[in-house]
Amino acid sequence: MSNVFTLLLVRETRLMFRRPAELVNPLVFFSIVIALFPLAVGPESQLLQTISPGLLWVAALLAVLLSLDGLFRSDFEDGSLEQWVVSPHPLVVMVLAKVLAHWLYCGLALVMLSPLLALMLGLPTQHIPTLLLSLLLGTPVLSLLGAVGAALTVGLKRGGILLALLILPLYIPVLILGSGVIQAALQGLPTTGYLLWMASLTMLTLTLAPFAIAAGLRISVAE
Amino acid sequence: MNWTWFHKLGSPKWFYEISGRWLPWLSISAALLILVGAVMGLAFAPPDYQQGNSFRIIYIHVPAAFLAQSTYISLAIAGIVGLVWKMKIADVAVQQAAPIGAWMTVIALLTGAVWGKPTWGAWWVWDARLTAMLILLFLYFGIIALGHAITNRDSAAKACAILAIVGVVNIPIIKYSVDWWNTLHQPATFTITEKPAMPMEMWLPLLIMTIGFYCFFAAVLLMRMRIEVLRRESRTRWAQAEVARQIGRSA
Amino acid sequence: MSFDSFSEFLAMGNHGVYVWSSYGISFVILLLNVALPILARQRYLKNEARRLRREAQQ
Amino acid sequence: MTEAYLETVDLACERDWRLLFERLNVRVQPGDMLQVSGPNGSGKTSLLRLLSGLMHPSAGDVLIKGESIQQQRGELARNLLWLGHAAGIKGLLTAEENLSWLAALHHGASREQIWQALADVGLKGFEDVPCHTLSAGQQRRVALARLYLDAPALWILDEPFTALDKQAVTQLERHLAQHCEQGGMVIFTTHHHLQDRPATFRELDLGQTAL
Repeated sequence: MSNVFTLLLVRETRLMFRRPAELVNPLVFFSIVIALFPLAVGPESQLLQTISPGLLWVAALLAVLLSLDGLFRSDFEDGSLEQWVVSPHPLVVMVLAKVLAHWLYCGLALVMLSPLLALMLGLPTQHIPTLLLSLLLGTPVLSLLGAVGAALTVGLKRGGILLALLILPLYIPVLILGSGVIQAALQGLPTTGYLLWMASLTMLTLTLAPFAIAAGLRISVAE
Repeated sequence: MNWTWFHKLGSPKWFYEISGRWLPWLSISAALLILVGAVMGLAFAPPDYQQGNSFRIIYIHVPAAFLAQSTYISLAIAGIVGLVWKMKIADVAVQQAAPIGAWMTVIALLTGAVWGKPTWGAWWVWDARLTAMLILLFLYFGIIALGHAITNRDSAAKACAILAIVGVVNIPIIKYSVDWWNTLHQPATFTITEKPAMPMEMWLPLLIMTIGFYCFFAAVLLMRMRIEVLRRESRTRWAQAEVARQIGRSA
Repeated sequence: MSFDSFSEFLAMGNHGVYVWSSYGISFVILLLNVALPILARQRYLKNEARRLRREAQQ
Repeated sequence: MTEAYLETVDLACERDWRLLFERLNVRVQPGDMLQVSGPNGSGKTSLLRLLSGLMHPSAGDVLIKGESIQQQRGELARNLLWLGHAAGIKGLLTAEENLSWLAALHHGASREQIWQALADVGLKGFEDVPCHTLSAGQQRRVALARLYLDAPALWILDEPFTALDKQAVTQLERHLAQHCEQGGMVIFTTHHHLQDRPATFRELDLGQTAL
């Protein structure tokens, strides 16, 4: 069982690194969206600093969302999903490996890039750890919840916009908590409590979402 | 406990018959309750000491908001019933209840906005309750859009059920986070619907309206479900006979 | 009765526009919710009648 | 009559408001080979997907060892090898990587076994070539190489002969027949006329049972 988990993780890693362009795309998108805002609202450093937490979070969220459409699509089209569903191994475990791979190569990569962009927006250096922590706790939720939507829409021809419609409302709590934590830090308020809230949200999603993803995949495969 | 009624309820034919008997009663009580509630609320309830007469909007806003939320929860419950017990009627209910819930959310949002104008001086204020309502509307849109996008009706019902369940788990989290967000950004504004103890003349119309809205929901849901059941069962003899009877009556 | 005259009732103490418009919008939406299924039913029955006629001709 | 391994009871399948077939009763016992035939759109693929538990019947049931497929998911999964239209081959992975993952979904296979299976389907020397550079027929062979590994008993194959050349078709026919002679079961669809038929061969024509 755990064997299948690691094997799938290895397989996903191989696939990712044989298409390095797709690995970079969300990161480039993330940077471009961030760069758009100073261009749109003006380079005033005070304003940029105030909106930087929200900006970073919205951009990260959109970058994850964009990468999610392809999460199960190729596996659906080439018949891999059918093989997973009929195999004797639990689908939940495979789903978990798949989402973990997505998070490692999309979510975690975004987290690593975020300090650079935060500094460009003028977020004070002492708040970078809070930013990192909030993204680190929040991006797994983005991957997991997004995978539920991706699983439900994988069989549809134009699933992309629908996926956004399904998932974005569900992203609201993590967006509020994630950017709110950084804003609280900027206002000099304590953040530990909210980070703990985020951690419990992540744990809750981690325990429940895989079952919803697996059920969604079964439905999409049966379609 | 005797479970036969539960399985009987799953039979489309039985549902069609029994719902036909309930429908007139539900419709009449919905119409009466809403009418009486509206008249009492508009004409007989005393004006609010702070907001004056604009508070009378509460008699639509609150029942609609209530119904909007409980409809979403009932979507998830019907979804679980459909997924676990494979009950076809529950599948039908999930997809037919969603648009009604969305309309109720629209009513709550519109009346909230109109109410906001005399109260806060703006049509839209990012108040915690209104924001949570707006998110609820988006959740409804998601379910409706997913149901329309999937052509296979069994898959569509199951997919909507899963989305509704995920959404229902999310609702308390959304509520909590929106409340927190509100205090973080604009501490302690007073919310329109939070009232100190209301006198009886004030809350009685509210109670009547709320029950009326629930009856209304039940009646409209049954109407919608009956059409869908006829459509889905169009291969069975009873549905064909029923359609023939209806055509004969309208001709 | 909390109003002395009908004109006062309509005015709602300067809040008439808001109260009456929100009641109006809401009732329109409620009626729409009743009308939609009725129309859908008639459309379905009409389609079925047409189909039955077509099949009878064959 | 002995108990069938796999059996359908009044099975019906409806797709997009269209009834493909109904009241279908089929029994498959160890050693059986069943060819499902019929015109396009008669529900061949749907039937195979119903039998492998990928789809749910509109009415009726599929029984595994006399019990509903819903209760027998584990039993079926352990004994089923399913090859769909798309067989789960990733173009970016090599033949060996593809095969070892697909094998791991069941019992797993050693490197030697995988190389042997690839040699059996005539892909010796292509083990470490990314599959997207292979021809359609060769890709099909990678998928079919699973049948040469330590495979489960029940094979459900959707159009296994597509894109194969004459020699490969003959070889696959022989292999399927052998599997049945050893007590395995094969259910498959094809438009191709089978030359090598075991004694237990049967054909189910959905074109006739359909409405």
